[in-house]
Amino acid sequence: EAADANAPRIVPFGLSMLGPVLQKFGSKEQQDHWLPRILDGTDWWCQGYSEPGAGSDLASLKTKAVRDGDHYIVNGQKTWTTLGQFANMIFCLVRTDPDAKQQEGISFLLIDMDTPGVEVRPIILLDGCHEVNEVWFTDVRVPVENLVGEENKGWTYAKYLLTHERTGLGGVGFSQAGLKTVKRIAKAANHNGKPLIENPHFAARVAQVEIDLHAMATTNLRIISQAAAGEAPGLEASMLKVKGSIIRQEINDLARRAVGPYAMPFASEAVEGANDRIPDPLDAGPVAGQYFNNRKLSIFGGSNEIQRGIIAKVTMSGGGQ
Amino acid sequence: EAADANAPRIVPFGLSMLGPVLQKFGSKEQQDHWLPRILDGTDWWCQGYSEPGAGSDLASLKTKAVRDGDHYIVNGQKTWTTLGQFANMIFCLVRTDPDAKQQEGISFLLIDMDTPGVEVRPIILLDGCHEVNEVWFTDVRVPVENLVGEENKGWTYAKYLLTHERTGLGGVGFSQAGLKTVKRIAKAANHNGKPLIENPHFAARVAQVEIDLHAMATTNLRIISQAAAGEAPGLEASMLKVKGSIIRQEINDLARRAVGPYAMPFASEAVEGANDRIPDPLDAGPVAGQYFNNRKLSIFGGSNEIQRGIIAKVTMSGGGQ
Amino acid sequence: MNFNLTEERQMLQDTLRRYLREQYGTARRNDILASETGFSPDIWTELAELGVLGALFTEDQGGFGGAGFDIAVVFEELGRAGVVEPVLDSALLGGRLLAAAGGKTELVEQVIGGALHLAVAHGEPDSRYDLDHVSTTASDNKLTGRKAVVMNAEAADHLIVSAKDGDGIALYLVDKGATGLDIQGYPLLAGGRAAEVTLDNTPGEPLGLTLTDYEAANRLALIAQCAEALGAMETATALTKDYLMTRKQFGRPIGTFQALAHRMSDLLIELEQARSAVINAAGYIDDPRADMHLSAPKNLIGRIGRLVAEEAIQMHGGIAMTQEYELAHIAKRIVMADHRFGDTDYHLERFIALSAA
Amino acid sequence: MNFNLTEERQMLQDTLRRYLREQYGTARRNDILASETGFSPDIWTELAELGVLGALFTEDQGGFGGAGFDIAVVFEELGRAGVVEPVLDSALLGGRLLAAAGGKTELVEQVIGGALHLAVAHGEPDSRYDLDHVSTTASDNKLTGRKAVVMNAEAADHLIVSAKDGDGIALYLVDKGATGLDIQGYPLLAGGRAAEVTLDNTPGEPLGLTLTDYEAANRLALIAQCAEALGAMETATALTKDYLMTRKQFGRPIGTFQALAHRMSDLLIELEQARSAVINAAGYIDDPRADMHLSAPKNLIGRIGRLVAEEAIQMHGGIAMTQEYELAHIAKRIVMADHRFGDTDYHLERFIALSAA
Repeated sequence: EAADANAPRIVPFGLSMLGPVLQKFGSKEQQDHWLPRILDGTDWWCQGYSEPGAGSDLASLKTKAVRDGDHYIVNGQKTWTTLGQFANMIFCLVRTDPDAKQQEGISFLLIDMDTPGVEVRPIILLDGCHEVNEVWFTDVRVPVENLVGEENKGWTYAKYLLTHERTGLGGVGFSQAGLKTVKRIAKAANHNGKPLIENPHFAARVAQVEIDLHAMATTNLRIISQAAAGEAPGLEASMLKVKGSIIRQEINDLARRAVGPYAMPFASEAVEGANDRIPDPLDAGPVAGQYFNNRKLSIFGGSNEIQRGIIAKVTMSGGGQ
Repeated sequence: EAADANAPRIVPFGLSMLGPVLQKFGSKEQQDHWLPRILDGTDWWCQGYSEPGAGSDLASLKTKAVRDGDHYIVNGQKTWTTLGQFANMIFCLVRTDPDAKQQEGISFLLIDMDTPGVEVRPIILLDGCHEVNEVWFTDVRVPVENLVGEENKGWTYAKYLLTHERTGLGGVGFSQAGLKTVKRIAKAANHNGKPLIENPHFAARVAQVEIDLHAMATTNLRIISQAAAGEAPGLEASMLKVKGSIIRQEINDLARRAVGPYAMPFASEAVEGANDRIPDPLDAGPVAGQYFNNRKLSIFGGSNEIQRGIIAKVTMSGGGQ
Repeated sequence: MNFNLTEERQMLQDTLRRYLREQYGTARRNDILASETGFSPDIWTELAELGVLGALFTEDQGGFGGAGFDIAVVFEELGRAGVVEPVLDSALLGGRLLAAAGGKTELVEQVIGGALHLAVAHGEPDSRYDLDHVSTTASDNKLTGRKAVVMNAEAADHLIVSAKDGDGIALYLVDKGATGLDIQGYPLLAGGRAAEVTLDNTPGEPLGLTLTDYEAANRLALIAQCAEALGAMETATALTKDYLMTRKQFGRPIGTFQALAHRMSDLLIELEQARSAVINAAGYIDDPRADMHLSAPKNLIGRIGRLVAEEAIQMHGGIAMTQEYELAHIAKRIVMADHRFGDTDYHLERFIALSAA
Repeated sequence: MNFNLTEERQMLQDTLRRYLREQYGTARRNDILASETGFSPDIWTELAELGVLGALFTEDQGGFGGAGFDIAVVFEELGRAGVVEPVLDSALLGGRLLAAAGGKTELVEQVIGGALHLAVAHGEPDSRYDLDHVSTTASDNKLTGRKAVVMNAEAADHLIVSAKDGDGIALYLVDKGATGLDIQGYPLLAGGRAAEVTLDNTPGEPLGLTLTDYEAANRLALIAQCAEALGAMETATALTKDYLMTRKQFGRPIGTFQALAHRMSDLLIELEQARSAVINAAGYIDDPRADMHLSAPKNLIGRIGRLVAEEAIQMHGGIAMTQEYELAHIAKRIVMADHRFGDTDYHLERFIALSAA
């Protein structure tokens, strides 16, 4: 089930995340230089948002960039950097004004990962995959022309990027592919001498999530048509992120259940080719690993709790805390 | 389904609520006078805790009692007084020290409802039943010997009483009776030409709540055996209140579903005898009315949110807000 | 699928919403609930004058709408205001069956004009939600049997009654005054009235309609019921949101407590799901797999409806338990919607069967 | 039913809990997870010396326990520490089957002493959770077939293998060195190792045990699996509680945010339900309706287990996603417990069937 395995080619960081920010806030030079390289795949971008101890609270970030002539000197640490081990570029939120209060004094920097002082350390996730990393910065010199927009205005660009990320994270396509896989497995799996898919309890689980997905796919289209009409997806994006993650995680849970005892073997790389290493006659792949791996969907990119807080804040004054 | 219809005889106020308080905090005279009358049914007690606008926040109550010689003069209003229209006595929380902060300065008074100045006004609940009331006090003179325990220490007695109320509100017996009814209805009801009970989706709902109830019945026994061993049920009582209400409400929901279209007719008194007035061949009684009526289980007597706050506070410091 | 209403539908929505906001407040509605008839003839006439009933019929039928989205727009607004007048049963279900019968142009005109009331007597005491379970018999156009929970039966000038005619099921038009027709009426928990209808050799006029025609009308009813529940859920969430922002506890608006704030957010998320479900219902009505695409929304709205009704009451606390508070009625409309045209489980099963097919 | 442990069981619990707290910390356990064998022979020997294995057998069998509550006490502690050593499969399931066979006193003694390892090869590639689905055949005590996900197969000195003998199912003792026996081992996601076992005309010694005997041993395994999951859930909730109290966000411990506080409370409520479920499982083991009373807890713990594992991870956030953090392993133990001896749905169905009977 490559569609749900976070295969490198579909990592949205460059195309769907940095792209829109450069188009809206980048300089003409930045757009001319970076956008083509994103499209032709010259650059592989990763994201430097989260920091240790900051959790979903991006505004409290500590990585600082100090202006030194025509460079910034960057020191600090980022974490949960997805597939950073493959990337050659990273876009980072850095603190350029230590005295400004929380969400101000943050800037948006583009950093070449081959610069001296950049170190990538792997984080092994609970399913055994090396998918995310820590990225350490020690006196990393970044040319000032890599600053996106104005200094200390990075938070604005970050928020804009996050709404786009969230829309992406509805993951309708992943869910549809995942559901297909679940049905394939459940047709092949035996349950009391019949195909599992004919078991009313399992069929009910599948049907309910399929019905949820039907509706969310329409919500998704509505938001896209709004976006097409120029409205920036805000509230709806948060809603889509929450519901989308719940649906995908439910589908991962169904796949795990469908496989039965063969969900137990350990596949060391959930990302690809694991099937060979699993003695599963259903050829389901590392479904249990994916179930655990995709718990991240409700945690990373602004946890579902953060999203619920945003929804409450926007709809009710001060409903966030 | 009288067991789940809050029939007067099972209202726990006198026996399981006031009784324990008098035994623990009442004077010898109060015990000798009131306890026998509770047991032989001479007195019908109702509860004067909640006040308009106070919600589950008992500590903010406003009804005040001012000492005047050997009497208290009581002024104020209570609400959600269950079956107050039948009661001749009410035990009340009243504020005796207006200057004390929230939970102090509250006293526990026993008030004869025939005293001049006591007025009972009905509240019709959403299922159309007259089950709860407002009780108004205007210059009501209450003899000081009706003060339970010490003046301004009422909050302690109230908390003690509430834990006992909650243990009662686990309602295992109600749930068991309710589940029996659900099964009876579902055996009689047709679904696609078969008894509804044989429908796997409905059977699954019934089985899951039955399994939950099996477990909660054991939790209930554990708490009772602790109480028998002298430990006051605190945390466990709150847990039982929350889980017990959820289970009872789920069972009410199942009964409503089981009846199908015949859940729609309106029975003007959910408390008794409604069956005659409903053209339901399943003889299910006012199940939809009970479904709505029992939403109160998670609201009155300290809402489930209050209970969750208590559980969090006790287990984590300051986890309540 | 178009997500923006056409100009006409937008106008219809605005007009109806404004009218109901001004004329159908809680007090007025509670008077109607307490009334003998269970609904207001004045409101009925005004709904007809506003063109609300006409919007439920195609131009060929003498109306100026009749598509899935017309029906959805009307019933979402009716649901928002908790309207108890029998628009669904008398005008939509009854009227569209008459229109399908053909040759009843005059009667349909009267329905659209608000002058004529209908009731559809199909379900029976033991049929529950099964559409093909009919024991009432017809011989020489004389009907005998019992019909269960027939909406609007007492007020109806004519009843449309289903009966076994040989091995098939056929629909008959029965006059209110027909011999052997007995109507035992009673009020409904969520407002309006229904009746147990017994027919004893009662004469009926064959409409030339079969179960297939009934199923077609039933699809329209499913759209309407889903949209009405959506409208009611919008009111329930709006009431709850306002309450959380105004009601104070421990010195703060209770909406500032994170637990309630997050639960409110979940309701808003599910409300969007319900809105999309209604769009799907209205949009797929002419699809070859329409039944599957109608079972999905009915199931989803059944699940979301319960959540919204229960959470709205819970987050309000005691006040929502009182009969005269707006939410009490709205919550009953939402939950009772699950008891019409097949409930959550019925449509889950149907969806499973149809999506496997 | 007694809710307070006997003095002996209290001692066993205290000893085992203290030992695991001191000897089975996260670091040590993660080393064991990464090891070739997938478990620690030293830990195994020490568990035997502590009498943990003996507690799983009755006095007649050479142990000093063996009742439902003895098993529950042991596995709750093993679950609390996330122990991956194959106590359930090698000692309890394998050992109790040998003991039931009779005439194997010496082997059982070695199991209790920690000197002998067993594996039970019953499930097959397409049997999923069905106990009576066996295609492996036996003729003249020669076994041929494939067994799926056989726990501890590589380390086992003997395998207990089920096979179709004519029309009945019988159990055989197979030596690790037997001809035609092939063992393809692999690690498991939640720790420990299993293997695909193929037998080709492999000699086995008939144990005189049938499917009925296997079902009896399977009941003990169900108690053990439920208790182990309970212990793991206790650790998951404890870790989460501590994390909520220490971790700060927006300048406050995140446990002071009401949404998380209330969700934590719900976990604690469900944990009490799970505790009661394990008491029921252990208490009803000799009841004529034991199977129904074992399906109930397995279903409940399957449901609660998923909730606890997912909520514990969610409330922790990113850190719980990292392999070396204690909760990651504990959560895997909880969720994977649902894949043994029948999952949530399997036991829901069995409960429905048995409670209707």
